[in-house]
Amino acid sequence: MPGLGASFGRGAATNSQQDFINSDCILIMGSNMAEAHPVGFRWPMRAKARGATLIHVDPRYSRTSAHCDLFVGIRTGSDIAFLGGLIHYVLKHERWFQEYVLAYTNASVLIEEGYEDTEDLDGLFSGFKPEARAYDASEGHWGYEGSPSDRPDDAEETGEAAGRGGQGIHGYGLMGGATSHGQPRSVMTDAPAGEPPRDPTLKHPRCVMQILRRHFARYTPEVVAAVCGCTVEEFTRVAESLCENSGRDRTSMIVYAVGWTQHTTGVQMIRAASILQLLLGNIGRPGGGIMAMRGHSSIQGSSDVPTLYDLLPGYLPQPAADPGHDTLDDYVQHEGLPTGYWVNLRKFVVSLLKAYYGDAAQPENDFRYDWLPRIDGDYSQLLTFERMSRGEMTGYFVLGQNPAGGGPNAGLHRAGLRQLDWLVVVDWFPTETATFWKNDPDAPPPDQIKTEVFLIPAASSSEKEGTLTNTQRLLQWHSKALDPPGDCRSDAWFVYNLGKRLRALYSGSTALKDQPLLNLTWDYDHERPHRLPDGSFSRIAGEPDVDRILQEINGRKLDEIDPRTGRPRLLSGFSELKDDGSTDSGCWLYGGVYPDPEHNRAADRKVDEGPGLQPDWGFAWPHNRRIMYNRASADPEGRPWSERKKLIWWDEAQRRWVGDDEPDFEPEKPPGYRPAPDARGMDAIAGDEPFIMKPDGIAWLFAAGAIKDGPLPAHYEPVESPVGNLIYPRMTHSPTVRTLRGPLNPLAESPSPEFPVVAFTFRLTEHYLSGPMSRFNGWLNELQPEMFVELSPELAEERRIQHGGWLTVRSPRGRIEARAMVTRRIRPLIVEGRTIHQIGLPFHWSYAGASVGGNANDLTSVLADPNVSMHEAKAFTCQVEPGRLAGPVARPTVVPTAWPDTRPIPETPRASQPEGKFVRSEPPR
Amino acid sequence: MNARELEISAIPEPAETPSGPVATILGPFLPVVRPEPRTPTGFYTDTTVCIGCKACEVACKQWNQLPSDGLNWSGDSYDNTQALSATSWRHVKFIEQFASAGADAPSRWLMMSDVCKHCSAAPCQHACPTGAIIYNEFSNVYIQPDICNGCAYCIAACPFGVITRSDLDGHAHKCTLCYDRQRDGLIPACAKACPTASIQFGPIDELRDRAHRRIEELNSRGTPSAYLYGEAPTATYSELHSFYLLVDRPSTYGLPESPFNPWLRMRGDYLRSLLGGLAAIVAMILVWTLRMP
Amino acid sequence: MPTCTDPASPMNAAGYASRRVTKPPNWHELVAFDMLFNNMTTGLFVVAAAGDLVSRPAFGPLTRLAYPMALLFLTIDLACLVLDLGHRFRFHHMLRVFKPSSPMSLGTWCLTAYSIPLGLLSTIEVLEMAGIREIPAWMRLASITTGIPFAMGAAMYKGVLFSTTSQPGWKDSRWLGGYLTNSAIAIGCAELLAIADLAGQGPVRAIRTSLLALLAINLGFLATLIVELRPAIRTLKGGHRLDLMLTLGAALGVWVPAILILVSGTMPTIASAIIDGIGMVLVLAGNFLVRRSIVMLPHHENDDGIVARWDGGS
Amino acid sequence: MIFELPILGRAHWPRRTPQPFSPQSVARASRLRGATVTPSVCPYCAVGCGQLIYTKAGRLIDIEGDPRSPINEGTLCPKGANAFELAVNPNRLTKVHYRAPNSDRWEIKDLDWAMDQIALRVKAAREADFTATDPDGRRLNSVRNIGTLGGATLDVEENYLIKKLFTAGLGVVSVENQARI
Repeated sequence: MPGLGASFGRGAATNSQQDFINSDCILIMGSNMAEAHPVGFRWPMRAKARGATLIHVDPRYSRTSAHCDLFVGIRTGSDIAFLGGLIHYVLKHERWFQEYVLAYTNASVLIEEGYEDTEDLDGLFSGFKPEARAYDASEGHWGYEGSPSDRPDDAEETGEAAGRGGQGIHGYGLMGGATSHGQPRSVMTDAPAGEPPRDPTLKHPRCVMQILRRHFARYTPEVVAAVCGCTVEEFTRVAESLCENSGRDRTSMIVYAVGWTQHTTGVQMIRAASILQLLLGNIGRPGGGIMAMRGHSSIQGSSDVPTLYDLLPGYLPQPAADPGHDTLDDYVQHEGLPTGYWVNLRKFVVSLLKAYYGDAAQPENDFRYDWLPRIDGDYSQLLTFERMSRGEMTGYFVLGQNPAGGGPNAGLHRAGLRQLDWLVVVDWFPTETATFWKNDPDAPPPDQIKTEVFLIPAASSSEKEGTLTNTQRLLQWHSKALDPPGDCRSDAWFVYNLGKRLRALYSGSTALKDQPLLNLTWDYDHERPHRLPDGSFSRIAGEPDVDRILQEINGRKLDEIDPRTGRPRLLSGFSELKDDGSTDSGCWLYGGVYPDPEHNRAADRKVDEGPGLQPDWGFAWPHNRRIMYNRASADPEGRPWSERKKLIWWDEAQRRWVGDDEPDFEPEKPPGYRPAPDARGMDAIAGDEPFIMKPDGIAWLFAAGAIKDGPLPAHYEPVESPVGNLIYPRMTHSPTVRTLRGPLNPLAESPSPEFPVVAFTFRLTEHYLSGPMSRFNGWLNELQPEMFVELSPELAEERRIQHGGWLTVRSPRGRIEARAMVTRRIRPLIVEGRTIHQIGLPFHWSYAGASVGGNANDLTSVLADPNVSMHEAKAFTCQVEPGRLAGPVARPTVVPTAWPDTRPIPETPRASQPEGKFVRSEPPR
Repeated sequence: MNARELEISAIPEPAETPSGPVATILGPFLPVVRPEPRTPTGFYTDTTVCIGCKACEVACKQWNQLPSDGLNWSGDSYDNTQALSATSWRHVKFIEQFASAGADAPSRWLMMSDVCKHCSAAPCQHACPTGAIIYNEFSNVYIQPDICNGCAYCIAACPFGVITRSDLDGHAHKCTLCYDRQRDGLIPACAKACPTASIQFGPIDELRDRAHRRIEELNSRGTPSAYLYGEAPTATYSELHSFYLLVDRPSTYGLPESPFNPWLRMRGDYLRSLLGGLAAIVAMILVWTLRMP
Repeated sequence: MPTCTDPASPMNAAGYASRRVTKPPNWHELVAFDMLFNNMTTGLFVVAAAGDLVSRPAFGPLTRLAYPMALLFLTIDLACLVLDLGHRFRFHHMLRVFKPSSPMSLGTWCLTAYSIPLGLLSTIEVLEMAGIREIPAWMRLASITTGIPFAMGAAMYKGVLFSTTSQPGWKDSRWLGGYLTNSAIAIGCAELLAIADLAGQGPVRAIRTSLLALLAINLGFLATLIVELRPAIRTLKGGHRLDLMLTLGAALGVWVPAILILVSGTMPTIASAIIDGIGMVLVLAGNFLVRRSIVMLPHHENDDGIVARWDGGS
Repeated sequence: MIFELPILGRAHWPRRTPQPFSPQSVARASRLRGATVTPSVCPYCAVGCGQLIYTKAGRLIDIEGDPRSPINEGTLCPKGANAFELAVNPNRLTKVHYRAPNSDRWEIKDLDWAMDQIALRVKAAREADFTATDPDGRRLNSVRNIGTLGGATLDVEENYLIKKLFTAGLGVVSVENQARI
């Protein structure tokens, strides 16, 4: 999450869900927490019971709004205007946390001469390259004064840099934030004399605080009301609640989810929230921070240990085809930072290469760094399917995902699948993706679809063991309860055995290109027969020993053998990593999860009394720190800001940081420590600089070159919007967004009368994503059995739509039919004096399953935001009409079944059988 | 820390009860050792914290292995369950109260998880002619599935419309308050699942105290409309062992404004019934004795 | 699905207020027949027994036929009861408990108890018709006297069972039990009249007159009942149809027979017998109509078109 | 036989009398007795609720919240409560389904056969597309005509294997999942 990464240093939720309870005010925005994360929502509810104020800012009155003290309805996509307004309010009324901001943020840092703001350039920042639709941060002088980029002789490579930005090569994950251009990452901030020039008085016109004040001057309450469609009163009440509940004694928390991320400006929305929380002094403190509520059981894990094209494990960028990434040294010089924790980059990469290539990776051959594939373009899902639809892909694997149903502009995704030679789907049910050739009502007949499909039955989570990393960075191990039925296999089994077969196919090859595969360390067999919890032996042959994989991820001291296992000793944490090849680690970030052959910390289930942080339940990265940047919970001198909000503090007697949480800081570095001018690495981080992942140890109000679409958030309209940009009239939508035009992805960019209605998608509690895990299940289907669309009575009347009747929704990409849920929970908004209608579409239905219906994602578009290639499902335009669609309608593809299983429970007397399996003792009357 | 869930597996299952035609016919008539009465338990449902997630409905169906009722979209806010039934023992209700645009009345979306009220004096129990409906040792109203013969009198008797008869086996079914779980010291599936503690289970007296404290809290925090439904007996009805905290009229939630126990009138009706008969007999005999030769 | 009458407020702020809270028990014709045959058997027995007690010589020839008929009706009634159960093979569970708090339990026990003297009497009569005469008189007397209270109980409980529920209409009808028991006797009397006509002997005129009296009284009870049911009927969709049924039942079951019987009194035996027969059939038909209307009342939709889903099965 | 006489009690309705328990009611107990319990984590959203999985004779009999978990403390949402039906579901696939090109039906295939076929397809595609350097002579070592999608619903270890095999081993660059930020 570059928004958080650029601001604080790590792209993940800062606090834990249980920590909501310590909050005094919770702003839920871009999230429908009660419906999407009901169990997580128990914690805000607890906080509310303890007197906290809950605020929901959202386009739609949802089950979340029903339980908030304050609900403000805004137009979807206007979030930055609202947040910008809050920042403006905090600055204008001087409500910001002075000591905190001065000490822990770059408010006082001076920015290069020549930086120009959206104020100066009518909605553009300096450094924009129109031909590439991208910024060059260096040319734009976004850097710190005195940094290399400030020195003219360093201004090479910029053309190609912008090019890369345009191609959308991200490397965003590197948690200091994205490299926005081809120059070394340190170029923007690396001050020659250690500390960059500052002005503690915050008066200097080029200091960040002054730039901030100028930048957000436009975001007055009146403008906010006009853009968002709320009232000035509603806005000020939100602002006041946040200000009243922030400071030494009180903390506020901000919650977001895909309601923010699924926008072309999503990253900047998160940046805006970060700036606000920093100004209010809410980061690194109990009950504060920014909670990203993520959607999948291990979506955090799949970013940490990524299956992402531009990332290697631990947020190391996938090498790109650039001089900057040519050799290992280039890579380290280019991506590492001389100051702060990223000085250890080389240790991380080398240990990863050792984990990948084992003995083949040696110092003399650069640890086979050259074997890693280089990326020369954007290979993200959206771009890949776009290429697929043009017939440029041969084969594709889909494991536990459903692009044909859930992909943005799902029609394009299905068109892509039809162009493949072969497709492998590993799943539990015949999903849309597996049956696109058969059940898609919009598709040509099967005999015109060439794709060969392998559908491999997968094991359910109860039938395999492994680690899931939840939304609060918590690694939790789940054990295998029983064997999967029939030929069902875990995805680990599938990948492991596919690997074995491929290595066999290639064995003996001397071709250079095959050496990476042949030298891959690929031995995870169980040493002893695998026992199930009930004592019986597993019947599955070839199942990998998942513990061994997690141990490889944890890291090992290769030159020390553990007598108990006869294998290399496991590392106790990432601090033990070396860059000489004597250690390996599949993901440095997870170091310490498996410190001992006997102790898998992810499997820890120890609970101490009281709420607390529960450090012995699972394992939170980094190094079991539950609240990140917690050094900021104490003042610069190391004393808690207040008794009420104490977390960790400096104990002079013990000469170390103590408290309830694992310090996210060097445990013995005293608050008074000051680095020498030429200090490097962690030595360059002072004792009062809590953000150790940042080169300067402080949080970034102003993102000096870490984000591609500007150092500060600016409001742009969604690509499809019925209104213009009221704040920067010359810039309707983000100048850096990549619109992938094509016959399959038409857009209604400029406001058009053909598509006057604003639409957004949302999640229901009763269903899950595109439905593979819910629409095959009777107990969930009956709770929400049909696709519907929520619209206001006003729109219904205007379009002659009956509540409960049928309506059709048409966007430039497609049309669907649905039942009309006419409800006052959706209200028309007055923007620019015009009435703007919004409709909400649950995105759970499509054509496969026991309950089928119109697919909201047939309407959404493929767009790519410049930082992470994120699409824009939360704001697009459409037309709404009464009645049904002509042509074929989807029918259920499986028989809805009343009972999952009608057999009696084994080894259980009649008296203890469940009562619901009614037995018919005579013919029904 | 309650880890009863982990200890439970150590307990052996009880012996199988006798089966076969003889046992089926005579079993219900055999004398049994009745369990000793235990502390009365029940539900306290705080509707002000219900997030309408329906976890209770699914948890109930999962634990009791109840069938799903098929796909019927009601259009009635998010309530597609529509009613308690033999196969839906929990029912989450949704009430959208929104003023028309412009009008500045408070907007709210009420949610409530409904269930059998487990009346301490239950009409269904009075009605049951077979003794299938009993107050079990926890003072919960329990329909014994091996006894019920589907006469449906309990359905007619229930003032809350809780009980229905299933087409599948012809018996009446309703919430058992997870009798089987309580026997093993586990709390009912719905109460356990409820993420926001809207459904609370426990000794009925404790629940009442908790509810009263909650009412005071809400009243002091600007919700004067909050009150308890069914926690105390009225002139016409007993207290409920599943009572509710509401903020609107009972009828808004589909509850009778003032439930009435029909048994209050039974004896009078018997008298009138007798009167009707006697009137006829007397008249008849009178005529005969007058008109007989 | 609630239809959206006012497009501006699809969801009624009054929430579920318009819904009927209670669920109908899904009792239909079988139950109506059960009510009728219950009255036919108990009524006939009580009337016959009364006759025997008043004057065995006068009524003897009639009761001889009456008891076996009553037994037949009882069997049909029991069949209805069993067939109406959700789980018929468990009818015997009714005898698992004796539970006066449950009219149904009490009624079942009364019917069972009543069946014994009735069975005994019928056997005695059949045996005597077969020419076996040694049965001592005290046996008949004992059976009759023990039979009457149980027969009365069996006749009385039905109405109480319905009025002791939470169903609309039923719960408001305080005189339902009174009406049913009363009409049981009237029905019994009508049956006895028919028997008398068939047998061509016995105090026909006396019975005819008593039937007239009974119909008159019964009308009073029926009127009270209809008044009690009215408010509930008004809330029903198509409530007027129920109203019509009830009035029709009153007419067929009381008025017309009364007139017929008045007429038949002035006629020669054969004709009067036929008219009496028609009268009795009408009494039964009318009473069935009334009973059916009562049973169906809570199963009608509410006026707002929302009917509580009564069955979640399948 | 049990007599339940209506003695007038509190508020005029029948008072409790000894209740007619049936033999089965007396023996009633939970099906969890004697079951094997396994700690697990909910497979749905990212809240990470602890679950307990109960099995008997190799069959799944119940899944409910883990009361010890500091995140959910035994509670679950409707999806979590439904986790049982994910594993025990008549609509679930237990055999390999294969669709030949342009065919209109599934064929049931043997798992080994399918794995071999897939491996062959991967090799063929890789042979056809592996690119050591691009026209400008920049090193690529990449395969771009194959890709994988998915991971956010899989275990961390599975993600690790996918990236390791496909990217580090085969040189496939389009390895993606649901996670964008």
